[in-house]
Amino acid sequence: MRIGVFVCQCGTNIASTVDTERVAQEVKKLPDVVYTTTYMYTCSEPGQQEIQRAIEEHNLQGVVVAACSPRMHEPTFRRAVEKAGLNRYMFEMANIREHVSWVSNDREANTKKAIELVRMAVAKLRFNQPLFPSRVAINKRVMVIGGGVAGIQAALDCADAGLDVVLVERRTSIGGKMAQLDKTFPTIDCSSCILGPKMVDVAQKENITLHAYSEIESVSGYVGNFAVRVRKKATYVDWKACTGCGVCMEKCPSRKVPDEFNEGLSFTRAINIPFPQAIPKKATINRSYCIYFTKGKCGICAKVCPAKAIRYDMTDEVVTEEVGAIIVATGYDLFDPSAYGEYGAGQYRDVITGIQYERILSASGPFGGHIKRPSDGREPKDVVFIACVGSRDASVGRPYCSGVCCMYIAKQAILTKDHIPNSRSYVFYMDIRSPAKNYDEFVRRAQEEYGVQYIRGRVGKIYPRGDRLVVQGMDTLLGIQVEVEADLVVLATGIEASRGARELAEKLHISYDQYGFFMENHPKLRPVETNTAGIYLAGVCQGPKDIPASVAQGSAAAAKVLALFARDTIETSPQVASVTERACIACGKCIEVCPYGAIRWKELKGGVRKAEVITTVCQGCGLCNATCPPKAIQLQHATDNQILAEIEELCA
Amino acid sequence: MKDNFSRTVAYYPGCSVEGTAKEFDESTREIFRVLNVALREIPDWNCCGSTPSHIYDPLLSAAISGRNLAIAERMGFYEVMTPCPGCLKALKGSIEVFNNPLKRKDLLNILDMPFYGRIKAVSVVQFLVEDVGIEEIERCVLFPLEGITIVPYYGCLLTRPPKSAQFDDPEQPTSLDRILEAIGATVPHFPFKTECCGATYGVVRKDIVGRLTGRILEMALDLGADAIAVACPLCQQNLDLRQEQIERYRGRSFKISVPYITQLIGLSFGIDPKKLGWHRLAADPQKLLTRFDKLSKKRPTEPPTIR
Amino acid sequence: MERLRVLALNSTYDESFIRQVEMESGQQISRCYQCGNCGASCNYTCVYDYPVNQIMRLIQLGQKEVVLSSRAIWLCAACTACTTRCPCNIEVTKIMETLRVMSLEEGTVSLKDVELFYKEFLRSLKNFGRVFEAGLLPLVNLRIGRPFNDMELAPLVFKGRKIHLFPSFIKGRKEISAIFDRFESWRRKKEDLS
Amino acid sequence: MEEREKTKNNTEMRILGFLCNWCSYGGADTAGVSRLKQPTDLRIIRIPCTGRMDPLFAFKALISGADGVLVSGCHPKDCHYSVGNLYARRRFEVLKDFLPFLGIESDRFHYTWVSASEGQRWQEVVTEFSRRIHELGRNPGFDMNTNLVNSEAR
Amino acid sequence: MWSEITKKLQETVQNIMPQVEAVIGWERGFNEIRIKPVVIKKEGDISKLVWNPFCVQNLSGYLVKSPAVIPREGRRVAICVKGCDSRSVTALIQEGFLKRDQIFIIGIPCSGTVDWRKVMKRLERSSVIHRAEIKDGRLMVEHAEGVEEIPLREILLRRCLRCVYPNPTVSDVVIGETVSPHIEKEDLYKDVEAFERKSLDERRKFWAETLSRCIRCYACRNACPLCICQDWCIAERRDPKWVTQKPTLKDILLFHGIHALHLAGRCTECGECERVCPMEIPVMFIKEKLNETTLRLFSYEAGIDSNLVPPLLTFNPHETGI
Repeated sequence: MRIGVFVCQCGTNIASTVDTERVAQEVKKLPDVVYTTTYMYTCSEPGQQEIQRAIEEHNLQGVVVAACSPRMHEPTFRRAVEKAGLNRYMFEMANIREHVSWVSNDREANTKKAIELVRMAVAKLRFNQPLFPSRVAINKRVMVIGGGVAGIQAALDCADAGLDVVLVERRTSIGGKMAQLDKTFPTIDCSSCILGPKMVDVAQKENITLHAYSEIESVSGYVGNFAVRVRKKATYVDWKACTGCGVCMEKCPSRKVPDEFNEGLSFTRAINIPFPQAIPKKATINRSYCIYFTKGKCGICAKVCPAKAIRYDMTDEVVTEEVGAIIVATGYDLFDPSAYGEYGAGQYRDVITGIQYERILSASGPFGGHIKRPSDGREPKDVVFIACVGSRDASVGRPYCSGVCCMYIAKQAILTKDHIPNSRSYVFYMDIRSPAKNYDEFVRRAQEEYGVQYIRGRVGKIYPRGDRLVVQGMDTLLGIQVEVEADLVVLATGIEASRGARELAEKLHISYDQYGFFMENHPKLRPVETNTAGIYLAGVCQGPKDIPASVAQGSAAAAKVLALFARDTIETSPQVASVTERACIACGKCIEVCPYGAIRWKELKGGVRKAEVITTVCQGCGLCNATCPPKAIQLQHATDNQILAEIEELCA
Repeated sequence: MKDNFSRTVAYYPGCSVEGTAKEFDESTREIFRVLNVALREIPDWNCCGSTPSHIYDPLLSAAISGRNLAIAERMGFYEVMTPCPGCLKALKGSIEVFNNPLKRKDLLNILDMPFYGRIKAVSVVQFLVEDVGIEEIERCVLFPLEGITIVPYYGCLLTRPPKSAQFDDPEQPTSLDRILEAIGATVPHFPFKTECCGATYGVVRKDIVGRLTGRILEMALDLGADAIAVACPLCQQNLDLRQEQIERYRGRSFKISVPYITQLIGLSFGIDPKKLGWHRLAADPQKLLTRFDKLSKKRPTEPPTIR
Repeated sequence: MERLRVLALNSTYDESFIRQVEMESGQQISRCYQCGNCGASCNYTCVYDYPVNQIMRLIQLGQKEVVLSSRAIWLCAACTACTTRCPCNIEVTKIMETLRVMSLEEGTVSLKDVELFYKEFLRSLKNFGRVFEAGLLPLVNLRIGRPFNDMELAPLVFKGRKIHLFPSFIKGRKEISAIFDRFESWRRKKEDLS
Repeated sequence: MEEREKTKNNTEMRILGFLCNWCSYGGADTAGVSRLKQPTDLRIIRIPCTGRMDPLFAFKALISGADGVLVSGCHPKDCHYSVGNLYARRRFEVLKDFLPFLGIESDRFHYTWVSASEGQRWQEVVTEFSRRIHELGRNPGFDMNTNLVNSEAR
Repeated sequence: MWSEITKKLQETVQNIMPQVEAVIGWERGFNEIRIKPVVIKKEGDISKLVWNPFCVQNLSGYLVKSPAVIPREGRRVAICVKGCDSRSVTALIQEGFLKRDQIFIIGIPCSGTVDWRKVMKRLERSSVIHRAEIKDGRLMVEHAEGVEEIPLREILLRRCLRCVYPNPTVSDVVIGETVSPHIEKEDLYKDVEAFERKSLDERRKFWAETLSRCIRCYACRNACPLCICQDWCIAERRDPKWVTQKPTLKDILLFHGIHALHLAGRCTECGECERVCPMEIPVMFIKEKLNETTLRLFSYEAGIDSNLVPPLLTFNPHETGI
């Protein structure tokens, strides 16, 4: 084999701690290596042309580039060698940047390490074979998991482009957290006024199938052809018949059901429609409060329902949806402030969370849009907001910034002044994070126009004095303790990963970070892709962000799906397992361990059985290869010979 | 000595119970007799070293406290119980130094006694909750403190800092609340459960203690409490012995009884108040005791049995 | 102690001080991001010359002299509210204790009566094995020039016969003074080495 | 830091790393991107999944003169191929138990889980493993290349 | 007593002969202590069958390796098994190489088989054996130079001295009385444990010395009923090339490593590998270590329950500590 080696300097990223010239000289001495050179930026256009020129000039049959991580530029260079007529798999990369030049300043050791890594790449390359992809048809339906604003945006964009969309929502209505908000920053426009039409759109689009009150059971398949089993939980109401008239809810005798939509500030009924703008606007029975289910008799809703839609004998139903791509937009949950014993959340009724305050502010909320204290219904005069409750706090395992609290506190303080002009608001904060368009101006307005008192420092303790609460904090700018007597305290609880996010990630085979947020493929360049082809992310499930960013990501994910579906077939990677039939001893161990069911028996003449790989199903993990005793099944591009060559190059 | 007790525990009284906190020691011994736990006082124990030795050098403090632990280990104990949270901190500090590989050798050289660091130190309250159990306390109650409102005051060190206390919630502890409920008292939520009383500043900075202890007393009074239950000799000293000083400082009359939790438990067990040292309290508890006599009816259940 | 007017950072920054505090306390000073929760939680902030968060800031800036001669470190009652609530998991109480130890070693204790009390306490401990409250308190009061401090408590104390009139000795008091002696010689050895 | 200075002066050890493409290789990249300094002894081989890792690769490396073999994959339940690492950890555990029977220190083989976001964890893993191998020193091996026919060893 | 069992064995075979295509058993070899395998296909040959403590071979390998007797659809084969052999049969069923209903298992409880090499060593000068008889736990050998009497325990195979499954764990018919194991189960790996108490250097030295005797004849591999790769064993292949043919210790060790690790969680300790080794290398000892490991880590023993999956071909997501 005629091999060319290109050692990249990556400007000074590599060259400053690796003697790239020496690397090139040393590997020139290797057998089969006929050409070596160094280059300033090998990934640049001229850099790639240099490779192509060398392939032609020196009649190269294989190319090694020693540069950055193959996770970064392997596709780039593969395309480059392919343009010069080589098979793209006749190419190897040695990672001498992320694994060498950036992790040590010892130039001597780095250079030695780089030489060895190139030698290993050359050793592997000698065993490389040209590989050719195959193609499979794409099922051009898309599933969106999560019906918050990000999921709604993604679903609508896909549907507008003419795709069939399956939208799966865990709760009984779509809308997500945004539906619970009163107004949105920094424009103070009404949340349900801007979200409502989009929700209605979802209901009206014929090519959107909505599964509300449903959860993902399991996911199988691969990009282009997923099969998702969806559990439709029993609502005990036939939604096809239900007209959403609300008579059942009116007559239901079980009246002490904490209203989840109102964050427990009011009660709803055992049979209910979560909120007036709900989509779908259908009733659901809450089994644990329903008298029929807890006591065995009642049945009032069944009697009064004009549509005769009540079905007490309903059970969960599992449906299988076949789709070609999945957008995950499962949103988030809010931090439970009871971790802060010193704030007395749960202890004092007038210490509430930010989302509870949203409901109080909302005209459809528990107090009809009048600000009242949950304890005695009195209108508060002094309202204290505490920032970073469950954000930027390592002691409760949430060291990250939630990114939205500074803004929503400012908004809520402004709204408080709007509602109660003679009120005073105080904000305890550590830093104000308001970097987006018109955000900082908004916070300034809260202070300048609305007279909100911003006090820089955390709060140490909240305790009652009479029917008021004393907030004991610190003004670090003055260096003295501050006490504020408040009627209402709002804890700006931070964002945390949705409960159940980890389980879903495991079903989807996507990664999540230590806090449970899903991992994007690349934090900057592939922000809505996951590591699993055909699965995309939108909204807060990927990390804390506000509404504009969530909507943008929803559209971005939709664009990715449309790009994928723009073709009728997709290339499947040829890096799959392949069986040398004569060596197969038909022990069946590969079939037993394959996580994808991608290996099956093939009957030959005379009843002889051999293992056979279904190449479009195989995902290339290589578990079969490691398991096969006679190594008859080999994972292409990571064969035993290739790995052994790397080991031997280093150990011999 | 014949051992009729269901279990035994090493007991470290601490200097303050020899003086100002004598009733804590007396009542502790009394109730553990009823609860069937034998207290084995560490023979010839010495002062834990307290803050002064710790500030002088933590290693000195560890050695001084270590002597008590070493004696208890020699007696074959794996757990030592102390009423005083200050002593508890010192004893735990000694074990912490022992567990620090950089300091262990120096500690053992200075201590110059066999010490294996396998012993654990707990407070009386922790022992009551975790080893004896609330249910067992409830079972021994003969005269429930019905109709009597008591607020629990935990002080700083009983549950804090969480890393070394390893007991209850640091901000909203409930162990004393649960004990008080078990003995029949009415227990309102007390917001100043763990707020500092002013500690040793009673001697040199009366203004500090006046402010801090003052607001604790006021909060208790505002909640309609008949008594404040405490579990720390220093807190008790500030809340009880200095109550008149604080009344003068705040210009408000308190006259609220501040007994130790063990004295209250003993009362509910039907033990003579005198044996429990109620007469030693500075703020006259007579009002409380009279109320108790009037309200409490003997529980018709079987008396605590000696198993 | 007068508040600082201008902080000449290059000439006063003492990195070895930061390292020493970190080593002795086992805490990482740079973790503090100045949220002020320690100061907000501390019941003594109003009497400190520097609130706890500023003490932390002064350590971050290597201000050894200011920190070790501050009143705050001696007014700290070690109630651990700061430690319990610190969002950065810093054991602030340990840092304050470390500062007191260092201040004693450097001879920069700002509250002389506290130092006196500690000395008397240790003397009592070394001599008797236990601490003798009845002897200790009046003695301290005498030394700080307030002989009648707390005198009004005496009848209350004697009502409950709370304080012994005579010090109680323990049998092993020789062991205790031996511990003190061994400690002192260990300390001398350590100083000789450094 | 001092630790690394020390090891730097010694001869480098032969350490092989087998990293799964999805998590740990990414984690090592993340460590690089964050410029987290590490000892230089390790040479990384990229494999698709720890499930691809035949324990015999490690076995062969260790009897061929490698001083240490480090395998790292996705955290359990987080495998890109869902279960590859769950098979792998059983196989690695068996190998780890087997090596000392032949006289090879168990510590020369180590397997762990590092996700793509855990750059710092990767730095810790590499630093600790390299330290351990330096502590163990050269793998004495079996005079591996002795030609038995000529040596009349029998 | 052996002749009685032999007689019963022949009777049993007589009865089942119409149902099976072949019977795999043992017959006398070139002398009385050398027994060899035999395949009976017609009634006239039944009298060849014998049973006695010289029947050392584990015949189960033939069921998967010998095309002439591999059972398949419409062809049922009977096989004689000792306790240890029966575990191999179970393991082969477990891994899908055999179907239970295609084999007829004749189980024979076994109190230990004789290592002929140990006998020959006792006879020293003479190698011509006229007659051998086992009685009351002693072997009497008449040979050219006279008569030798040896206690049976001293000439049993190592595998038999540590046998805990002397009775067949799976069978269609059992011939002979149940016998009790030689050792308690908890003592099974005491040799392994004792070896592991030696220093690493000593262990390394032991294997370096012991394995340097290996001539890579692959007899151990060929005798193993569960080594199913046969011609495709990677120890001899060039693609993929795992092992070179160079006569170095590294390559010998690699071969034995492959052999052992491929059997991890599968080996039934029949000891055939060790029995057939011409260089008397304790080959099974390596596998004993791996069996000790899998027993400790996964509470698994191969060839006991045909419904279980071998531990390295499955996983448990909740496994902690590994």
